[in-house]
Amino acid sequence: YIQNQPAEARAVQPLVEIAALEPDSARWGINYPNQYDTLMNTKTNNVDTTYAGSSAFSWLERDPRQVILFGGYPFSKDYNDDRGHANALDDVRATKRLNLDDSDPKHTPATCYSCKSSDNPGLWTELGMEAYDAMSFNEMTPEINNSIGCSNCHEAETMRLVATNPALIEALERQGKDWESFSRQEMRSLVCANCHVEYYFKGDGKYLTFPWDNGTKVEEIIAYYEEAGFKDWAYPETDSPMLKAQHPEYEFFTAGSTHYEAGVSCADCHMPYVRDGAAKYSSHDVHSPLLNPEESCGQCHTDTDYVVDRVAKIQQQVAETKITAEDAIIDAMNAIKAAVAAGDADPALLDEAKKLHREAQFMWDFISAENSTGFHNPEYALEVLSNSIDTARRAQMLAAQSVGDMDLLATGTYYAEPETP
Amino acid sequence: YIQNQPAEARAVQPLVEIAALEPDSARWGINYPNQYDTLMNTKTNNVDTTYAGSSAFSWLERDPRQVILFGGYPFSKDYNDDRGHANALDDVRATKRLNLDDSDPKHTPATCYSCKSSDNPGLWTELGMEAYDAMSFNEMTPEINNSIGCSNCHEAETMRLVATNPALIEALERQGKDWESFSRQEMRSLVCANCHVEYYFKGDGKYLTFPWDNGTKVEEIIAYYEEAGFKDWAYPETDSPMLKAQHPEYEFFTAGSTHYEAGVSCADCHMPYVRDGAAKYSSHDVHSPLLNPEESCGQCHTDTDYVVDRVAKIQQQVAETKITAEDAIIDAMNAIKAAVAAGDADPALLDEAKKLHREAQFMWDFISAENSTGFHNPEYALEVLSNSIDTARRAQMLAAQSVGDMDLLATGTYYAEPETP
Amino acid sequence: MSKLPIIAIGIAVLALGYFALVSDAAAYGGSAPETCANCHAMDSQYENWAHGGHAHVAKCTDCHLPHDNFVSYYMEKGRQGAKDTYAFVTGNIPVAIRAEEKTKEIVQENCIHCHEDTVEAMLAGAQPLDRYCWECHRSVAHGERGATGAPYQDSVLYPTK
Ligand code: HEC
Ligand code: HEC
Ligand code: HEC
Ligand code: HEC
Ligand code: HEC
Ligand code: HEC
Ligand code: HEC
Ligand code: HEC
Ligand code: HEC
Ligand code: HEC
Ligand code: HEC
Ligand code: HEC
Ligand code: HEC
Ligand code: HEC
Ligand SMILES: [Ca+2]
Ligand SMILES: [Ca+2]
Repeated sequence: YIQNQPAEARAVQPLVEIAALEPDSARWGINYPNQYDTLMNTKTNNVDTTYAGSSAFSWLERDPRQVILFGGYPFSKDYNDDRGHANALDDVRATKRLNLDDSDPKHTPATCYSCKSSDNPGLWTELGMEAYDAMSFNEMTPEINNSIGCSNCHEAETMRLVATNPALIEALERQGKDWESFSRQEMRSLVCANCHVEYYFKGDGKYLTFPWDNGTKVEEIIAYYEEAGFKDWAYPETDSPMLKAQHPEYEFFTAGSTHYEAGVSCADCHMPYVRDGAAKYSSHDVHSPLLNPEESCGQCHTDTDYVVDRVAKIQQQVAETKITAEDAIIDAMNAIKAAVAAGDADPALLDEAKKLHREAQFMWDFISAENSTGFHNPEYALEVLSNSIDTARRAQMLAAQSVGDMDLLATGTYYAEPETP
Repeated sequence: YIQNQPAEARAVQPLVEIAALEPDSARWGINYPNQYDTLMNTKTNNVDTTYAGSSAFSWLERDPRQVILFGGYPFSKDYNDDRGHANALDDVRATKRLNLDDSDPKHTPATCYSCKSSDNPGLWTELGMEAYDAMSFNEMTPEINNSIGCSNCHEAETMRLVATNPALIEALERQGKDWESFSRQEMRSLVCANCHVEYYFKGDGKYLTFPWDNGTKVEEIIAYYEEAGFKDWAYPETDSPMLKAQHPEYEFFTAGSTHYEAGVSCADCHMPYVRDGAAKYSSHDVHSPLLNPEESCGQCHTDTDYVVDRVAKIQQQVAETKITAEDAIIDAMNAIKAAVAAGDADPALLDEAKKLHREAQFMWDFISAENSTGFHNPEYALEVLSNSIDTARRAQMLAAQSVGDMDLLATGTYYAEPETP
Repeated sequence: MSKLPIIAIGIAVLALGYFALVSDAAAYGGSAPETCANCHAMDSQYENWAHGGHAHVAKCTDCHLPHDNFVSYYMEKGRQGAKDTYAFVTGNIPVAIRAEEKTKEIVQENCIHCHEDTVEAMLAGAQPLDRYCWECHRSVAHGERGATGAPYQDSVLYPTK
């Protein structure tokens, strides 16, 4: 109505008390129905955008170069686009990347559940993360009943945003940072860093670890893995010690992007305020902002057509440069394969070539696995891809030198450019 | 509601009548003292910024790689940063790039005065541009008495902004465009395109021409030169048909940059409004906006510290990626030199290598000769540099293949990174 | 046939009278910014205006209504008021409220009206001024980033460091 209502009438009265670390979002939803309902929308979202969106389309079909690039690693078998938070549990259980044979020493650990469920904060408190990660995926399955929910981001008593993932808290501690001292606006990005970050499983205990000790820039992460002597897998036929980058949204966005430097947070774009009658609340229907730019970007940019066009332009530039990098890396990889097959390569040169292949691919993957096709930090995306291209070409030249074979300098265009819908 | 004064009371009365194409800015200055005084400031400006500013520091000293890259061409002898508009005439006469020996068929033509003087609009009308360009620099010298001034940008009778350079008018015509139909905001960038564009001297008549027939993107300009069979010079020892890019600010800025797409013009940043008492006028003291960000960026961006930091960040990313490209191009050039010296290179492969060298260097130079160190269009700068790097490396590999010599795959870091003040 | 319009008008007058009574309509004839802010839909514009540079010199109506004469002022006030009220009562509130072209033209006239002294050189150009003042002066009207959909405390970006 037209008459203004007294402010007190708008304050929310909690209807039920929510236990600490309550895994069941439906219970929180009694007090906060708008937030709960919008979180539930993430279950059925299915609309795609040019480069992303909410269906689980296959990246391997869209860009078959990636089958080559991830050769010998589970990502070459099954790699889909992400879906909404309410599907996290279904999707982790369904992926063909899992190895559920617990007698195989390479079976999937429980660690893979770390970012998929609101049961985790409770389980981590109960078991400790070390014991959690020491279990197998299979063993953990009965304990996990809820997809991502309120307890992954909020403290029940105060509803404030919290770091819930021990790997995040520990990584910050090693950097000398205490999340408790972060401002509210910083927390509006930090809660996403519970999950949207590069990670690895440390040691035999598969202990979930964020490789941030040297910093969160791509070269600092490479240096970390180098010092740790870590590899995700060995590339078949070449035995190159490869690294897989995974959803480094937080690292990439905070690496001096326009929006980050302007003080914008993940939630500003992905959880914009929406209106329900008189109340404004944060939409918990987290998905691509290109599906609702008026709500998302419109909070700050009055001309939404303009900003949406800019995203399209930036993503196209990044997507094309990504393909240039992929072709260069495949050329390098082919050269290294041939050099290894030759059998008489100069070992120093060949090892250096493999090392550069590892680095070039991680740089490319950092941009590729990051889910915004460059938009979160356009200049950084293109700077890293330039370095990836140069590094890949230098790897190729070293491989050729290691056996003195000119044929290894062949360049190719593998597949047509990916088609976008 | 605050009452305003009747408009008639304040209209500006011209004191003197200005003849059409009047070359002497001081006469215009009688009517428009603010604009004239600020234009005159460009004479004495001397403050530098990190990557630019108003002193004529030497690029060849700052980054000696460029001496190698421009080997055999006058730009390897003398290449300074630009200064303010009032110095244009002094600077063109002083540069060691001139060849004032009119008996040498390669002497400098009058065309080099085209963008340096307010005498030109009158001379072009009188002689026609064909006759103008057919003269030598020496022959033209007595006709040229004024540096850049009002008649280069304004029509005396109406004071509206106009395209004065016939090369611009003709290039637009060939694209099917008529500048007379441009809006006022478009003209606030188009007047700069009288000069701040890539150009070449067509044919023996040294006819000033903008290579825009295929479009103004870097690859479209390369295609134009390819079709025209044009080269600026032949690289010594290799005979590669090289191209020199020159101040393509207009092409680069309009290639889909953030600011261009948002409707911002060159004058918005380089000629911000300043106040004289109550009234505001356009500052004609054109220079780096980093010297007066409050005036320049401040009306659109309230947080000037933030935007100035962004410029620093973007320029650093572009400057570093430029060096990666320069090293790659020098590697390629060295390889081609060695292949030529070997004497028995496969001609098809070697020619292809030279062609790629030409392209890689033009792409790099397009970004390097553009005077904003990438800021006018950051993503485009980095996209073009990525392609330059890949192309240079492919040129190097082809050169090695053409003679089957592994030593040509050597990579180097030439000089330390340039130091910035 | 002839009575229909009279009945319609009668009903309309009655409805309007009732409406005026329950809605404290007299206020809506005035020019107090608080009246605009009565609609929570206008909250963020109000708050951003109140924190902006013009709060002490220009009210909503100074910018948003034409001032060339008394008639056009009230004609436009009625038109806009009816439009806003209709949208509000029917709950047809757009996600992000945006000024219409017509609104922008009215506002532009008003900027020029107050600042004619300052902008005479801009207006004197041989080509017409083809942009809105707030394409450069983005913060004058409604805060740091122009009008925004977010509540004030969330639209002003928090310092991160
Ligand atoms: C300035 C706005 C903005 C900010 C801030 C922002 N994003 Fe995004 N995000 C986008 C846009 C635009 C896309 C591209 C969506 C597309 O391609 O459909 C995107 C894409 C994504 C995607 C993939 C979406 C999909 O449809 O699959 C994820 C995941 C994501 N962002 C997470 C984050 C995280 C985590 C942060 C903070 C570290 C963040 N974003 C910060 C605007 C933003
Ligand atoms: C508890 C872990 C976790 C947290 C916390 C988290 N995410 Fe996610 N997010 C995921 C997982 C897992 C997926 C993929 C789910 C799937 O594909 O089934 C995902 C998917 C997404 C998507 C893709 C949705 C789509 O429709 O394609 C976006 C966008 C996104 N997250 C943004 C965010 C933002 C922004 C935040 C912080 C406000 C955040 N996430 C916090 C784990 C998390
Ligand atoms: C540090 C948090 C984290 C850990 C640990 C983690 N994930 Fe994820 N996972 C995410 C996020 C965030 C997304 C959504 C972004 C994306 O898909 O890139 C996601 C998406 C997924 C998806 C859906 C998209 C796809 O790739 O097909 C699957 C399946 C998945 N993860 C499986 C796994 C498996 C298996 C493991 C263990 C090897 C694992 N996750 C470990 C955070 C994590
Ligand atoms: C992916 C992380 C994430 C999850 C999961 C999540 N929230 Fe939130 N929530 C946020 C963020 C970010 C904010 C904004 C906080 C702020 O601005 O201080 C927020 C804000 C809120 C608020 C404050 C009012 C508002 O809308 O801004 C409430 C209440 C809330 N959430 C309830 C819930 C409930 C109930 C659930 C589960 C149904 C839930 N949240 C799940 C991240 C999350
Ligand atoms: C909370 C405020 C806020 C939100 C929400 C926001 N932006 Fe921005 N955006 C900014 C600021 C601040 C800048 C920096 C430039 C400036 O000062 O105007 C910016 C700059 C930009 C730029 C220019 C940068 C470039 O790299 O070209 C684009 C494009 C852009 N935003 C698009 C978007 C899109 C798309 C969304 C929604 C997905 C969005 N923004 C959401 C505040 C925001
Ligand atoms: C959005 C603001 C903006 C716009 C629009 C813009 N510039 Fe610039 N320009 C800059 C900045 C910032 C620099 C970098 C100055 C520095 O490094 O000191 C620059 C640098 C330059 C320089 C070198 C200055 C020096 O100190 O040597 C020239 C020449 C130039 N611009 C011309 C143009 C032309 C011509 C256009 C239009 C085609 C244009 N600019 C559009 C902001 C702008
Ligand atoms: C008549 C040709 C011409 C026109 C028109 C022209 N310029 Fe220039 N500009 C030059 C020349 C020549 C120089 C270098 C003078 C020198 O170094 O002595 C220059 C120098 C500059 C510089 C460097 C100043 C410094 O202090 O380093 C900037 C910035 C610039 N121009 C911007 C612009 C902008 C913006 C426009 C349009 C509003 C414009 N120019 C129009 C020819 C022109
Ligand atoms: C189409 C217009 C145009 C033509 C033709 C032109 N210039 Fe310039 N010149 C410029 C502009 C614009 C600048 C300032 C931007 C820059 O230096 O990159 C400039 C700058 C210069 C400078 C000062 C900076 C430096 O490079 O040392 C010299 C000297 C100069 N020109 C000489 C010449 C000579 C010699 C020729 C003929 C070969 C010539 N110009 C032809 C537009 C032109
Ligand atoms: C480098 C190009 C250039 C030169 C040289 C130049 N002007 Fe301008 N002038 C402009 C631009 C751009 C504008 C802005 C026009 C607009 O907004 O429509 C302008 C605007 C003006 C205006 C309109 C009022 C204002 O300040 O905005 C006057 C008067 C004027 N110039 C006088 C002169 C005089 C006198 C000279 C010589 C002393 C001169 N100009 C030299 C580019 C130039
Ligand atoms: C191209 C950008 C641009 C446009 C368009 C523009 N302005 Fe300005 N305006 C400026 C700049 C820059 C200044 C700062 C002058 C100064 O303070 O030195 C300014 C100053 C002013 C001032 C004086 C501010 C003070 O601090 O006293 C007023 C008033 C003003 N403008 C009103 C307007 C109006 C009204 C319009 C529309 C007719 C308009 N402007 C359009 C750029 C612009
Ligand atoms: C006439 C208005 C105007 C002027 C003048 C202007 N800008 Fe902008 N700027 C914009 C707009 C519009 C955007 C796009 C983002 C948005 O909508 O806020 C933008 C975006 C930006 C961005 C984000 C883009 C990116 O690539 O990160 C930066 C940085 C920026 N401006 C810096 C500057 C600097 C520095 C100056 C002065 C040299 C300047 N701007 C002058 C209007 C302007
Ligand atoms: C100084 C002049 C000025 C004053 C005072 C002013 N406005 Fe505005 N208003 C504007 C301008 C300019 C725009 C257009 C902004 C745009 O298009 O980006 C606008 C836009 C709006 C919009 C549409 C939102 C949008 O972003 O387009 C609303 C609603 C609005 N004003 C309401 C109000 C209310 C309510 C008040 C008083 C509390 C008020 N205005 C006071 C100048 C003003
Ligand atoms: C009855 C509640 C209400 C009141 C009181 C109200 N508004 Fe609005 N206003 C709205 C709604 C709802 C919209 C969105 C309508 C739309 O854009 O379709 C709106 C839209 C606007 C717009 C943007 C659309 C346009 O017409 O350009 C402006 C500007 C505006 N209002 C100004 C004002 C001013 C000024 C006042 C006070 C004199 C005011 N409003 C009082 C509810 C109200
Ligand atoms: C009712 C008369 C009035 C209207 C309408 C008006 N202004 Fe003003 N404006 C003023 C006065 C008076 C000042 C001086 C305020 C002060 O000194 O505190 C001012 C100050 C300014 C300033 C300098 C201070 C600042 O906030 O940056 C600018 C710029 C400006 N106005 C632009 C505009 C624009 C643009 C519009 C239209 C959207 C507009 N004005 C509408 C009366 C008005
Ligand atoms: Ca997705
Ligand atoms: Ca300079």
